[in-house]
Amino acid sequence: MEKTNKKNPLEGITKEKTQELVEKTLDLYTEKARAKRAPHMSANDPEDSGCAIRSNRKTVPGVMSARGCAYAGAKGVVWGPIRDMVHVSHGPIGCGYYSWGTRRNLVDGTMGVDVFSAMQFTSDFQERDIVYGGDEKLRKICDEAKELFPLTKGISILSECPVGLIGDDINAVAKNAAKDLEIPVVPCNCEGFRGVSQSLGHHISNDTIRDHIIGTREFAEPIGDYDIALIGDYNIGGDAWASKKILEEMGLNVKAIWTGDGQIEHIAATHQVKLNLIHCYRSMNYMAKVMEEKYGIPWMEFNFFGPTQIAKSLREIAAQFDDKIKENAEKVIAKYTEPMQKVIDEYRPRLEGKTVMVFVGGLRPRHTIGAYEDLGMKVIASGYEFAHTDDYDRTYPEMDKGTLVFDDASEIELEKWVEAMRPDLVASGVKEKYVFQKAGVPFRQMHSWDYSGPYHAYDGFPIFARDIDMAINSPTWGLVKAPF
Amino acid sequence: MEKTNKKNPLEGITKEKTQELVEKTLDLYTEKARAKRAPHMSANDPEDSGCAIRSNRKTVPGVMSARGCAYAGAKGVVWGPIRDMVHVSHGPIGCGYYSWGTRRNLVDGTMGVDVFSAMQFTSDFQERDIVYGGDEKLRKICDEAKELFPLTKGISILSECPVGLIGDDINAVAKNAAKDLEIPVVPCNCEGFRGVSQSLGHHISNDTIRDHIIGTREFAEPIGDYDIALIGDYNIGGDAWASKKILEEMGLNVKAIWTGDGQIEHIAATHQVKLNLIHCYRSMNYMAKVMEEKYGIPWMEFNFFGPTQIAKSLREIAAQFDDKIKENAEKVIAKYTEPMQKVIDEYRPRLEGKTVMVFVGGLRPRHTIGAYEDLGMKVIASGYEFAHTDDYDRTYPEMDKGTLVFDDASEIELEKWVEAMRPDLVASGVKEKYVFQKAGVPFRQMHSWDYSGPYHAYDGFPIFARDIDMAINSPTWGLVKAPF
Amino acid sequence: MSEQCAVKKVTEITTEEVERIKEWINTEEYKEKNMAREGLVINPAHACQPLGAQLVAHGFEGTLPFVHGSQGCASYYRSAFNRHFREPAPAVSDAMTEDGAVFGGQNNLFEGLENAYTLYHPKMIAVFTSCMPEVIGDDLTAFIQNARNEGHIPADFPVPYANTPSFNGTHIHGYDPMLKSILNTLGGDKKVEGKDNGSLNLIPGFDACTGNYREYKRYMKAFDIPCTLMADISDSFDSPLTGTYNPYPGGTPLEDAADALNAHATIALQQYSTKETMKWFSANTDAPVETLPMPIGVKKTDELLMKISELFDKPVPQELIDERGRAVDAMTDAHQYLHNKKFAIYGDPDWLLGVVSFLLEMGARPYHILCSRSNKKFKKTMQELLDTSPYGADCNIWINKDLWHLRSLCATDPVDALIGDAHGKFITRDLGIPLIRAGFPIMDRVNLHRYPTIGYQGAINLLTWIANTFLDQVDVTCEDRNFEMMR
Amino acid sequence: MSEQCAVKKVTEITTEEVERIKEWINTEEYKEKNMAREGLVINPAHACQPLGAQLVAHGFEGTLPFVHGSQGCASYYRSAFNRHFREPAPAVSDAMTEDGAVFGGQNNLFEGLENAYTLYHPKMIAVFTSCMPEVIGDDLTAFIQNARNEGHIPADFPVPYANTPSFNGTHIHGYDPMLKSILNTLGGDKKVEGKDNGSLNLIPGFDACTGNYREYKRYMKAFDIPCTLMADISDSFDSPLTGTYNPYPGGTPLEDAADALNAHATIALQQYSTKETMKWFSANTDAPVETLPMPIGVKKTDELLMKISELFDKPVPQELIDERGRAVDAMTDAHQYLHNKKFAIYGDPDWLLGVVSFLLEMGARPYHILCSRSNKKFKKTMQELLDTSPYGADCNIWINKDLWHLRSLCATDPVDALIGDAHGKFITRDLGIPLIRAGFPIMDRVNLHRYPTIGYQGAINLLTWIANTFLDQVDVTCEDRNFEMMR
Repeated sequence: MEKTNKKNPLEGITKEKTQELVEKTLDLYTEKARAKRAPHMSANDPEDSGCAIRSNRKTVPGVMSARGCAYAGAKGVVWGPIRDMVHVSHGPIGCGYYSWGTRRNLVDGTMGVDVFSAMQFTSDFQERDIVYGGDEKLRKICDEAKELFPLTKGISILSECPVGLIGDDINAVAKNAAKDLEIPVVPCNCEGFRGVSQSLGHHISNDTIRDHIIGTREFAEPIGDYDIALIGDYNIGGDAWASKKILEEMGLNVKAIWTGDGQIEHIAATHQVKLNLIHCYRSMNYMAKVMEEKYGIPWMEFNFFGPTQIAKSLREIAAQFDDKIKENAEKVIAKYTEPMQKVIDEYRPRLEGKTVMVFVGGLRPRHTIGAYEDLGMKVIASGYEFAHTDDYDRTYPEMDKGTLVFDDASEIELEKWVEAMRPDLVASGVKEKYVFQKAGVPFRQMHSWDYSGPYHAYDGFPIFARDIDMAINSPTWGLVKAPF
Repeated sequence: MEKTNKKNPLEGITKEKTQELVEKTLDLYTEKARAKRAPHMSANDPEDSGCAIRSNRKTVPGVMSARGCAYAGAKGVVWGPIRDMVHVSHGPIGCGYYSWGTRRNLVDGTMGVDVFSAMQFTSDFQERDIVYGGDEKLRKICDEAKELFPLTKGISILSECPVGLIGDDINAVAKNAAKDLEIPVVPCNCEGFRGVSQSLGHHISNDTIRDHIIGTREFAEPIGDYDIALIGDYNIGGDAWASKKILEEMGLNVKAIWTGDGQIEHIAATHQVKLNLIHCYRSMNYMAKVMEEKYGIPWMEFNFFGPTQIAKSLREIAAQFDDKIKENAEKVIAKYTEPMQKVIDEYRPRLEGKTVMVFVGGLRPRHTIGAYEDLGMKVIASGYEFAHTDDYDRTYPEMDKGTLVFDDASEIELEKWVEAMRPDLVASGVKEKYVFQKAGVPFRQMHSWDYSGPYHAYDGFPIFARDIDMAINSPTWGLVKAPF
Repeated sequence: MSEQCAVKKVTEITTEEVERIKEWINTEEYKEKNMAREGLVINPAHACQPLGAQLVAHGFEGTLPFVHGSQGCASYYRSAFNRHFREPAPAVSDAMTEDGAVFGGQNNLFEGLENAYTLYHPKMIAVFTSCMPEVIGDDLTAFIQNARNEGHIPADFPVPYANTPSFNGTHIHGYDPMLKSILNTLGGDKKVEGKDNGSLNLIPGFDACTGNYREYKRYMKAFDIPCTLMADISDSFDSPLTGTYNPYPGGTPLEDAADALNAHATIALQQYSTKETMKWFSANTDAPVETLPMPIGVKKTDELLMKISELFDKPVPQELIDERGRAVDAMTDAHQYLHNKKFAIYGDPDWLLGVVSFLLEMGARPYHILCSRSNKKFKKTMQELLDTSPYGADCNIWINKDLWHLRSLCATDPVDALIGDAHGKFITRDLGIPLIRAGFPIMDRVNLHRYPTIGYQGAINLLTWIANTFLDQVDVTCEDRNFEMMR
Repeated sequence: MSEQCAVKKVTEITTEEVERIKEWINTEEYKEKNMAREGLVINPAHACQPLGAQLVAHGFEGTLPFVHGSQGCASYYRSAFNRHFREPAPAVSDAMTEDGAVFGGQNNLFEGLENAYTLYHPKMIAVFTSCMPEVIGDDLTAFIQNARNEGHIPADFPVPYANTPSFNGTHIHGYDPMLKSILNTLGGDKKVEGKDNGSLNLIPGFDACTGNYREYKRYMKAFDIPCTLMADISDSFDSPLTGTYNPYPGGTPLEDAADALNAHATIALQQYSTKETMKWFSANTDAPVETLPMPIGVKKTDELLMKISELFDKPVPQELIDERGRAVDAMTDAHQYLHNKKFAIYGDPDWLLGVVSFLLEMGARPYHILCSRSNKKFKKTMQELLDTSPYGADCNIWINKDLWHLRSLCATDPVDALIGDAHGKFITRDLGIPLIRAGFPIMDRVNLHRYPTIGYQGAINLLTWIANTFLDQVDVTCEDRNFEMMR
């Protein structure tokens, strides 16, 4: 698996070699830890899913995991991006502080006036709150939030670890506050110790949206045949704006976005739409299913990374509608074909045959594969931070035979694999970024788009291509080895 | 003459002591140089001008003089500030380069479009220009200037040393160019080697204005009884704007400014005004006299530094006009009395009894005395870079007995005097600034207002007071002596 | 929410409402309401204890920080460092989950220690806690002893540990117990009566500026005095890119740290983040133990150098005297750009004292001084500092306030610039006031943490940033007629 | 002007005319006219020879620069340095006037030398010329000999001198003959056959960044190789404020300079400002004489270190290897902020080659490269450098052009930023393009000359200034919805 100037990026990658690498990696562990980790990694075989990866298990203590917690899933992913609410990190200071401004879920509006996502609200628990309980303080917080931010459309209360341990009743506080303040006040028991990763935070948040929000509003205007909701787009670097743009160009009305640049009343009226389009399956498939069951709204997955997948998705979405939309979809695809080809013509020659190792969360480990392929690159290893079995089932067919598929990797595993497989790019998170750059390996943060973006849809692909190129081909890599 | 916390800043200053200091200073020199320098410095006696300072003589070779040259006087002072002309530094690259943007003669307008003062135009002489002459190039330059800057109202040609040495005929070139381009093209033989200081540059420039400009335009509107010209205000840091403001507040019409923020056609029509007000006597008294002789325009000196002198000057100016103007002058004075008193109340307690040594050019060595006195300070030594006898005649009465008056000081003299007299502030130029700051003595650049200003008129005094205070009382002076 | 009322329609906020509130939040009335807040904290200027503990851990040779608690905590601390330093921040957690709440975290700790030791080959594992074990009352002393007894880690392997509850104090308060524990673990029993190893223990306190650590070392080299710089993160968080990843570059040598009680003297350079550690020194050694102010600005740097000079009976090196003179020169030359300018400053207490001292030296006015978690003692100390200078008159000290308070203060009683970490950028955007970035964290600019803010060069750096920010502003905002070559 | 026509009325330029021309000067048509200029030079990016000679003179121990020519010249050179360094620049002139044009300047020189020697107690007087004596053909060699003969200066007092006509070349071309003359005067006859004093002569070339000189000395200290840094202005133009003025702080020790021909090797770090000096070395010593590129950016710094290592058979010190790695780390971390960004750069040829090399290392595009006085050789050298990188493709080299040309180029074919001295600020104002200040002179910001731009730390400094300028710009110009905490 040495790095060569191969044009075929898969050359030398076989199931056997990869499995051998897996074994060598597992040798790093104690017997006990080895047994725990072994089922989480495997050489892929798209035709034989018997190799199923185990997932959604507790992280092995003492390894260097990339995972966050339930609170992170609730604050950072589901609730935080809803722009017109005050999201209170309920508990000690840290959780809210660290998650403040670090997920790039952009919003439209005026901060502190009608949108609040870029702000950090917390109850800043002190010792006395732990001892005597924080319910009274919480109530005061709700009142103060409403007083200081009169345009807020609601309040979410995102519990941190202590809240669940000291027996506070945030549900009761929330209920009373909602009544008195006449806005939704949503208690969310997303304590960080719950579950094995941020994934449970998504689920708990979904539950609270289901219980407190969905169906509590109706759109002011009549419902149309082309009304849809965009589910699981968090508007990282403007992703949702890019996605919304082409959906609207093909004639659909995006009535609500869950939850990037989200508005709580629109989310509350989502039960009226005709179709739920789900991008990040992991974080929100459950809600799509709930809406299907309860309101009969069909849903479908799609993929807006790279022109090939975008075109495919646009056609699949259009297939849910009438001929007008189908024609529109073709027009949209046609309109963007040339500009996308220009992007490919510019960057593919510089990226052809390059290989990528992906380790991120949500939808990206499989959804970005096509975008890399549009640039002539191959994903030779892909893993999820907090996936479930259904994620892996959707991944095997996308990955080539012999490539590595893995779950909740610890940093030492990644190091081992990168050393052996020498990908031209590692696409992972900020905690991994500088590790691999120190090792001389090009890297892009693929949670935050490395402070760039959008990467979604046609607006996103040229930026994605440019960024991948600059990461891999930056001349700074030529400086790493000193000549002395 | 040790520094004490005296409230009387003149305490300990006597003619005898000062004369003794002068002698000690002269001891630094060789016999020959001593003989040359001795007549240039003296203890002042306001009642006995027998102590007349010798001035306007050649600088002693090998001393560190602050003086510039005739070119500097022409480019930096007289011609440069005229905003709507292209001023060509004719000769090698340096003179124009060093004088570019370093005199703060501010202008209104759009640079490179209708105003050009902030730009640097040069013929950048090369060896071949020295050998073969630069006249042909000069003509090309005039054509190019007119082509690239079609709104230019004229061109001045400011000769540098080589031009006068190689026998170029810039007068002929200018005459032809003026004819062809239909704008004034003014040749100015201000080569740096001419005369003993920038003073001759002022004079030569005045001559060229007299010969080429004055009387060539008339104002479009009828002449009024209150039309005046402001002569010798170069708008350093906006001085002329501040001066113009209060002159207009008292009902006068400032038809032309020489030459700060100056417009050549207005200058050309100055012969129509009713009174010439002259601030910088040194650089422009000659022109006032010319206009008096040729056009019968009366002129008067005035002083816009500090509220005492401003009020005095406003009354003296008003005395030249009718009762309306006299009443207006009183109104203006009344209007500003309280704000000026507030400035004095704020800063005088911090500056009372502080002493100043002044060494600058033009009008400032005598004109700023009153402004310091308004702040409770005393000028204990004052000197001019390039004055003439008439400047000194105007200075003796303004200075206290026993204070030091001097001419064209060399840096080593200043060092000696500062060491002995320990002024609380030295007010001189950029070449001196860092010398005295290194010695731990507060300093303000008093050519450029140290990048602050304006200092003229009522707008200027609060800024002057603030600046003097911060220079003297900056806590950084408390850091100079290390505690170890 | 389950009431049977008619479902309401989706409403949109009108432009008028937005405009009205946008103006309102800048008013005095709003400020009063805002300052009266008792429960809600908005945009705080501080993080939690474990972050400080982790910083300390990164600062020791071969040391792996180990979070006893939820795994998400570790991810948060790590990424906070990643973003500020743009460097790796290797740390593990023992990933406690629900069952930890029931049974305690001992098993997680056992397994975690064993795995961490096996996988990452540390020379030391520094354990500290996040909220969960603090709430449920895990007994780290017992757990770690048990871990040794049961063979999860070797009997003599150093595992210092600190209780760092997030619901108490801030990141600076986690620094202290972790450092104390490390020193006690390594060298608590190594005091040799009468021994003086001739070196200085220098304790920077919580400081995320790698340039400062390098500067301290350079100073000590100039003095030619051996120095154990404690929790030295200068290489840990500023390591060369060579093509080979090393999880433990640099750090205070464990051997040196173990000999700390035999040092000639100990100096702490922050008082609020080192109290416990300094008590420990005082209790365990007769050598001089001094707590000095953070050496920001000329005077506080002088204080440090004089103290070192006194303790070691060595003159201040000429090299540093010259640097001092150059700093004073730069400050004098630029005083007019800062004189009487008003600043809002927010951050940790020791850092604030330093920056305020520097501003007063410049004749600038530290007009709003905000420390988000502090106490009356700090307020008093700061007031005393302000009282030393006329430029401190009428300045305001705000404790236990946050950046949303500061926004109101700056909206109603404006300043010329803010100085603080990146979180202040929203204030600067809203109010059009420039932000001079210093402190922790800075995740929106590059390299600033590489430049010292302490010492004489630090004074020049601060001065450069501040003065040139104002000069940039003049050049951008002035009218055409005031756009000039010289400033 | 004396024609007898009717006197015209004063006219005012209309707003419409102003608007029309304001647009016109940004057009392609205007650019064409502007680029076709043959005579007029507008806003040049270079000064004249004597300035370079004076810089050299300031860089030697106890040396008084002496301008043979008009006194105004000396005032101009001095104030140019005062403004850039915010430091004294003591220099004298012999104040030639009209009679000099007639009789030559010998008497002025005599009197000047005598007075300067008496008043300022220099250890050496370095004489150089301004225009006037060059035009009239003063014979310095004879004059100075006569001055000695007639006792105006002691017979053995060193008075190096250089002809530095302002109508030839630029300030960098005055550096060369003055340096050569000083070295020749002090040590031209001191070559001892077979002697090797073990040191390196290091010649920076014209460089007004005091930080660079300190960095060179630090590097040599790290190598532990004795070094004579020629024309070392680091203390002359960055001296401590102590309350006592010293006109000659620092400078290259005359004794060391006198032994230059016995050095182990000589390295010049600029090729365009040191040609004559290097020829003199080659002609007078058999020791290695090398001209290297100015060490800006990683690769050019590598070149210098490798050469030193080779010449002295010493490994590159680990300290510098680590610094290199840290610079590469910083550059890698920040590459995305510079990648493919277009720059306009103007300045001296060697400096330009260095900055271009650095930009190419960052994947940035040095799009307009302007050297106001240079030649085809420079253009070729620069083109060869551009050709080494894909980021150099389509970049433009402009020689013998000025900043008004550059304005047209940037108006019609824009860049993301300018890099150069303060004189570029009008372009940045007019076109809304940020200026990263580097080079000489910078008279509108403080302290920038204290920060090295050479070496690995210099690369970090340049990177910091450039990247953070772009990040500032993003934060100021972005829409509200793109205003973010992280960048």
